[in-house]
Amino acid sequence: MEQVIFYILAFVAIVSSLFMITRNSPVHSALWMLLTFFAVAGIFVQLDAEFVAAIQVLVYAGAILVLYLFVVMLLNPKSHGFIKVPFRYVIGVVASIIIVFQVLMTLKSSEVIGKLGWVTPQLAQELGNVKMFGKELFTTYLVPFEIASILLLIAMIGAIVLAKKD
Amino acid sequence: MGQSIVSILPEILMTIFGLMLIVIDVMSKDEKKSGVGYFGIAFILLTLLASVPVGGFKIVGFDQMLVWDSYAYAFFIVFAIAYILTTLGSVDYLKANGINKGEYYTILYFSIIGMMFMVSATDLSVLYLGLETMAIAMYIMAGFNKKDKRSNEAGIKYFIIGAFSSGILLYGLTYVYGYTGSTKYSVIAEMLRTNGVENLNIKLGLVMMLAGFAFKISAVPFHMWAPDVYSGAPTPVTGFMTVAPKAAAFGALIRFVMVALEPASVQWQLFFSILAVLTMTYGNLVAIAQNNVKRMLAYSAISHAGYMLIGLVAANDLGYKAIALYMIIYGFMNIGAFTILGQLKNKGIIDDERLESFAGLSKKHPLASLAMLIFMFSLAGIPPLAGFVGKFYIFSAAIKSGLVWLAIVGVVNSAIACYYYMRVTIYMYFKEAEYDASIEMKPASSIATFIAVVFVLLIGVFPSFFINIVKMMIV
Amino acid sequence: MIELLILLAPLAALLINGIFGRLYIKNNAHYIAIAGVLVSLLVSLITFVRVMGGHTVDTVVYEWVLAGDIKIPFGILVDQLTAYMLVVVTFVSTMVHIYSIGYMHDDPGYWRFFTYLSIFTFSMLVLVLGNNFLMLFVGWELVGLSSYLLIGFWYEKKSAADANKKAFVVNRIGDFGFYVGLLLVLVTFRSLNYSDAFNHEAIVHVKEATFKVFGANLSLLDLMTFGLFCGAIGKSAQFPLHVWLPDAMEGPTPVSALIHAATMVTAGVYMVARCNPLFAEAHITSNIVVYIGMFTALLGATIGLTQFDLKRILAYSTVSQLGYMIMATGAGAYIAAIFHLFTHAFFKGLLFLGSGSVMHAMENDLDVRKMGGLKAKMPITRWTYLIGCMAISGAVPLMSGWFSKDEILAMTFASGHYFPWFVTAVVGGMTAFYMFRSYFLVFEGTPRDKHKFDHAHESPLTMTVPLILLSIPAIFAGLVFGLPLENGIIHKMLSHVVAGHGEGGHHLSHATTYGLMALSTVIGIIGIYIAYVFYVQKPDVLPAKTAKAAGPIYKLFYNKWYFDEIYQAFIINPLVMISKFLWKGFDANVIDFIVNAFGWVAKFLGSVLRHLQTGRIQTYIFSMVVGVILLLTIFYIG
Amino acid sequence: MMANILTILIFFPVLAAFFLFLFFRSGKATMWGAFIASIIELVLTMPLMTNFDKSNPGMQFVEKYDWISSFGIQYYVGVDGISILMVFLTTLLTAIAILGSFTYIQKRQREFYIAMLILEAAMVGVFVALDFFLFYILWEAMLIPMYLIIGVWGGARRIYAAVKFFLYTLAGSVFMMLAIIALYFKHGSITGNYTFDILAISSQSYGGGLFETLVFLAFFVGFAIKVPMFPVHTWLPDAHVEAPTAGSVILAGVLLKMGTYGLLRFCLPITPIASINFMPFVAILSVIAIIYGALVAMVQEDIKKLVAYSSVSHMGFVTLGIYAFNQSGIEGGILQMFNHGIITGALFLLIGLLYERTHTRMIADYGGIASKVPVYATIFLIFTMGSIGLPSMGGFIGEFLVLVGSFKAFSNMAIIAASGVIFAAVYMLWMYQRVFFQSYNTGLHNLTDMNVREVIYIMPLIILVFWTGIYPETFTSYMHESVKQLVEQIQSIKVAMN
Amino acid sequence: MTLQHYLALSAIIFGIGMTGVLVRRNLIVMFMSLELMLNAVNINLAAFSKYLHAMNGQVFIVFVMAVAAAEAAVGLALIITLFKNKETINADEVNFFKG
Repeated sequence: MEQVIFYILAFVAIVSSLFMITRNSPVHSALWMLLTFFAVAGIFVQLDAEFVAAIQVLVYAGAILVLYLFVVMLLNPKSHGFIKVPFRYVIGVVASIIIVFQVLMTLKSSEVIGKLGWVTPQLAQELGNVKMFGKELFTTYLVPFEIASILLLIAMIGAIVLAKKD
Repeated sequence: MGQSIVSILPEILMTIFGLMLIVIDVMSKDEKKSGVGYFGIAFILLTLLASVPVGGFKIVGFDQMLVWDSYAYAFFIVFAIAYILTTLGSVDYLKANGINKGEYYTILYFSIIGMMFMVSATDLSVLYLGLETMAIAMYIMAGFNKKDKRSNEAGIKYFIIGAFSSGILLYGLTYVYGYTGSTKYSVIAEMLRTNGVENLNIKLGLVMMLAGFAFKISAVPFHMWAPDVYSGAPTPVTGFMTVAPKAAAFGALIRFVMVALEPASVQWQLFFSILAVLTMTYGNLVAIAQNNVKRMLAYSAISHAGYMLIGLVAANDLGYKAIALYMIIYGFMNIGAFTILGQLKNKGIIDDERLESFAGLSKKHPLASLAMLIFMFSLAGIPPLAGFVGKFYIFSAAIKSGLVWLAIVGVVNSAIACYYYMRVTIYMYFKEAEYDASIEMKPASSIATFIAVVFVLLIGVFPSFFINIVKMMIV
Repeated sequence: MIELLILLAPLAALLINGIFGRLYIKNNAHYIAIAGVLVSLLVSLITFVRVMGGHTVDTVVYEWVLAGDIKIPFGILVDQLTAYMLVVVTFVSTMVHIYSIGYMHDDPGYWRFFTYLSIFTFSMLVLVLGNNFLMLFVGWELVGLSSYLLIGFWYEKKSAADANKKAFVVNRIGDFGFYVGLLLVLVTFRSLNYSDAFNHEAIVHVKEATFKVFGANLSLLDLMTFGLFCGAIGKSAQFPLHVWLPDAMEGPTPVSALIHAATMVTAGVYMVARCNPLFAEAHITSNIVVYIGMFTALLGATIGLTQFDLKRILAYSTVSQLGYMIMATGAGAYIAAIFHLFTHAFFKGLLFLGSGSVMHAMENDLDVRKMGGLKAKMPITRWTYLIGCMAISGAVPLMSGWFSKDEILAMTFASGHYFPWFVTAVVGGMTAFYMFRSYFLVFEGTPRDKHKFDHAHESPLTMTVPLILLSIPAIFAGLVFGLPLENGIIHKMLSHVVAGHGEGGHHLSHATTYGLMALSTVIGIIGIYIAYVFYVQKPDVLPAKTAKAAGPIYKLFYNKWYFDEIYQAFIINPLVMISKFLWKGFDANVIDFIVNAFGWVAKFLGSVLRHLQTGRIQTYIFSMVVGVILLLTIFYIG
Repeated sequence: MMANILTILIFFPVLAAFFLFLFFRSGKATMWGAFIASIIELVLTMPLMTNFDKSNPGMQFVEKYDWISSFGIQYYVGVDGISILMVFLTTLLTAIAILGSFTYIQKRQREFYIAMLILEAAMVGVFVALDFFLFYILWEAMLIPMYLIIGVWGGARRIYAAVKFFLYTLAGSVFMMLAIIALYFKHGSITGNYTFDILAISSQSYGGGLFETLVFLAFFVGFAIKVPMFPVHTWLPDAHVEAPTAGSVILAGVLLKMGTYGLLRFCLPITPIASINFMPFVAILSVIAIIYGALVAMVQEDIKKLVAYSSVSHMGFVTLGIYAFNQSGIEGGILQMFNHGIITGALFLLIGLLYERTHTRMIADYGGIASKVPVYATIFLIFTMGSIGLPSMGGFIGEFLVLVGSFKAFSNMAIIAASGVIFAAVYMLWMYQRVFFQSYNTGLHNLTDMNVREVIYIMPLIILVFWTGIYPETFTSYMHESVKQLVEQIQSIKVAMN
Repeated sequence: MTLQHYLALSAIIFGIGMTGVLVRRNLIVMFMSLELMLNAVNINLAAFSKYLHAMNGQVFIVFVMAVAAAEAAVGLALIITLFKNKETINADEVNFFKG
């Protein structure tokens, strides 16, 4: 049963992302991207990372996508479609395929060797994903959390400076 | 826990000062915006003094998340130098180009915090986030001059290619994390030592991550963005961008490579030696073909990244000390040169940074052209000046670890490099003035140039003080 | 140590004239110069007398060149040979100095001329007085310099400028051989002093040694002596390098008299005589020397026959007489050579000064065809010139030339060189012929150029007195020093210098000596008679007829055997072509091409790579992707 | 004062230059200031020469202070028999060059004289440096002022000449840097103490293997370019022709000697085995240089280029002497270096005088000027004869000792080299004839004879040229002991080798 | 479901994202493809986190999202300034700098 769900989600994710990059108008590709985000959220749930799935929907689908749509509406640019020159189009695709193939080559030998972490199945039931997530985030990964906040601060200042009309 | 706080004390201080800067910026009136810059300099000097590491100690914080030691401190000095000189250099530039905003200095300031995290990171997450903070700040700085379409193009190009490369870096990071089971350098190193390095997984992760880093230090196959971004960005920003982010990238890379990937040293030495040769040769050759001085200095920045890679490939302690020293010296030389370039106004028809606008400058502005001459010959690595000490250190590291062939390539390249550095002096001293180009050295930028010249001469003749700073570094 | 004074006097004169000449001394420079020469003449005579009494000097003035094991002093050696040379040099030099007062009377460079004369005298004395090979070489080159200066005295004339350069370069070629010989001496005897080089055991010890040069194993002594002899060829204008002497006539006549007759050219002979211990052992070189001497004598005489310029005739006669002396040294008759040098200096100096006064009279026109019948107008010059001709022809017994030349012929015959003896005997006849030809054409017969003849007048006293003074030794030198035959005063004195075996080697019975003498005298008289017939009885017919009859041979002799043209075609032109090729071809095209190529290649690569930077974002990202792909493949395989 | 005379000699010109830069505004004032400074420097070398102990082969007036202790780099200076003449030559020629360019340099006089003083400091420094790092810094630091002098005040093609000079020398010396670093580490690994001290490094033998050959080649390339030896000499004619008079005097008088000084101080003691192995190679190159230089000089149309090629030929003698590895060869080489400095320096000064008046260097434009300028002609003749190697002048003694030395080592080479004497006479006299003799070329107008100032600054050179010819012992006495020590060191290794 | 499946899926999505960046001329679509690549990375992180029985993978995802958000903000701000100057968001017209 679990495999069926995975294959459906995988299929949806791949097809929607393919449609996303091939649509002429940016609005359509934005909507297809929304579908991809939902598919990915589903996969997160399947990997029992529920909190992250929720964040995915909230942040990606909610915030970033809306921002894109907002900018697309603001600029309503003429759609340009694909690059005219077929040659650059083809080598672009071929290069990505090669990269994907090289990554897939590592699959045969990629079983997890590292020392397993502290998350045991019964601990997961008992604490629940979100509490474990909070425990990890605010103990070991406290410093990156602070850096992320500085990062967002800079992004804010920058966006204002660049976008504001003066 | 107490010890961990001390380990990020400098960063905390910087953040507090950063926030104060934002407040000052809001309060200051439009024409006194440069005050923000001067405050920034004061704050950074304060942090510099407050966090002096006594006797090369090592404070490991947050269960090996990051570490504050003389290594990180040395790079912090480089960032401080870059910040101070750029701020001084850009006060007049911003007024001249009508973009006299306080945020310029604030964002610059915050980018240094990102760099500090990068350099002191011993965990992949801190590394990645520090890297991204710096990157975001640099995207903004590159595109800062909204009205000038060149700065716009620089911003866009830097953003897209930067985001793409951080995507690749991240993808590699996941495989390194996945294969070793943890994001901590020490654990990664332990895993690599026990399980060996031949696994395809780790190779993929390693290549992808190092590719991401190679983008940051503009090594050749990943350098394409650098010339356009450096030529497009406002000149003081370019000066900053060629020094600070590159130093941070090298600092983080050295720590990551020497600590985390220490067992896989054969792999990454091969990786970087290929890159080093390509970067040096490409940077120098194309720089010869340029006749715009700013673009030429952009390519020279790429070639200098190549020289520093030699230090990295040497993979001994002398190597990374040499890189740190090289960065300090490079900071002075390069920002000094860009400050002067920034002040160049050309009433003639052509855009102001072409070689021809330098013609006959030594008659009108003897001091400015003397300073430019010193910077050019120091960049070329001619002895009495600091550039030579840097190169000398780097080549000693290479020869100490037996990489004589690489040293020879480096030496030949620095000989080729002399040609295009000399061309600037040819136009300045030997040719008659064609266009009425002029350099009005305003007080702030002349102080910056003066400091840079003094230090370039000082390090050239009495390098021992600066070598001692670098000597205590241990990764 | 009064001998040092001989050197210092001309040096002092040279410095005073040189430094103060232009501004202060100007036209009375001759007082200082003559004073200098007179002092050295007197001291030379004193030393000659003391040397006759057996007092020789070999002292070191100071250590000149010091380098590790090499110590070369600046030293003075005065022995019998030096004494003779001193007398010859100083006496003839004084005569020329006095003569020049008149000759150079109204010349703007008057003081410069006397400075150069003092330079020459000083350098010749250094050459003669030196006690080691290096001093000899120093004098050798300085004499070359002074001949350069003096030949090119009237430098406005292109021919004079070419002549002095030619003289210096040709001398330098000879000096190159001398240099190699010198180095060989230094390497074998570990010192350049005459005392070390000529002690008998050292030479015997080295007799068999060979020296590897460019792969060939030549006998050391022969190589060494041949090297030294090359120097002599250059300086004494022997066969291959004789071309410079006739051109040297461009200089003022006193110069030709002093340098190119009496003293400098004889330096080669002096050197060979001084190194007689070495040359005696080196048989191959001695043979070469004989044959070169013989051929030069023949060459000089044959060309001399056909010339019409009075000074050229005398120049070629000098070449021929030098050939005699060199042949004598080759045949081992060193004393005969020096004796001939001794006498030749006087009568050849006399002849040249005579021609100078003729030139003076004929407003510097030397073409013999325009002269004639001057005996009426210039009696002293005529008589002194006649004495000179008689002395040189060797046909008039008891004259100095007769003694010395016949002794050379006798010695050559005695030492078994029959063919050279025969050739030089014939050449003796030719010498007599062309000398008297010049006498008859100039002084006898009817004046051919009325206008010039009227202006001709006897030269002033300052010019005629030296002529008279010189004619005295020209007559009596042979008698005083030559009698009795083969062991006169000069023989006894010089036998100390010549290494032991001297004349003893090949003694001739008295009968053959007298027979040979008679034969050469007869040949000389025949030569004079033919000249008389040619140029007095039928001056207009015979010379032209024989010239036409001789045809190609005459043209060969007249054009100086085409040596100048040969050298120009086969040595100078190719050399210039090669160096032009080397400069334009190699230097500019090859090396500079490579050097510029580096710069060009870098620029080209730069401009090519520059186009990779297309400016489009996609290309940049694409290059990153390709970079990642390549590195992945390397790592997957590696 | 005597203890640190060398430091004074190095830093006095720099301080003077700095002082002039700050306080002297007008060109004229800087000119006289620079001249006085160079005279003081010359006077300062006198005590150095007189107090020099000729019997001690080792280094004298040694000063050693720590400079970069972490790397074992010291400020270590000292002078011995080999380098003392060169120091004197530098200070003498700079003083004369400065005096000589009073009328020659018209534009931007201030910068010119400051560059000259800095150049002088760097040159003196190179000859007395005993620490590799200090030596290399001064060796390359010298390039900048020289580059500027050629570039700013040079002739028509000055830019090409300046660039070619700079890059040519730099390409050579860049490999030298690697050799220095490699030596530093090798010496450190053998003896344990990491230092750049030249004497320590040269006292250590490096086994003659590939390492030593590579180090030797690196040094040799760097110095051969500077000498310049045959294949790498093409920068010299361009640099000489385009440089102003003072520039060519210093270039010919001192800069060329650094190459040969380098061979003596570095190649021979540090890599003796490789030097011995390469002896025939270098000898052949030197002989080619002699003949090639002379031949090419013969067909030059430009006087300065002719003298430049003659320098190639003279320096060929020096390298031949040095690589004869015997006392007379090396001493001849050093003396020839000294003489060449004086004679060629004087020749360039004289040509400069001519150029100042007629603004042309082409031989064809001249003819028969001896009648117009007799004093100039006589002095020019003296130095022409000196350059040919006429006895009673220094050139002859130098050449003689070199030929004696090389004759002992390789007789065939010496014979060919001796033939160079002929070509020397040919090209010099041919030039002299076409310029000074023959009929007066009416094209020349304001030809005036030498004035008093010009005679004054030529006079020391005339005195020296005769002094070295008549009594060379005053100069060769300095070097006997040092050269003997060097020769013994090499001979012992040579004996050990075979 | 084994780890390989998830890695394969993320690789494919990463490939598609890369193609999008390389191929599309519209800057905004390129941005979206960048976001897509970051999503692929997140899948990877989640997968490793699950099979390593550790939470640090998931924490990292959140950080990646924060970075993505920041990038989006700055990126779009840059696009707006570009649009104001050149009235175009076509990647090929952004080529003032060449050579």
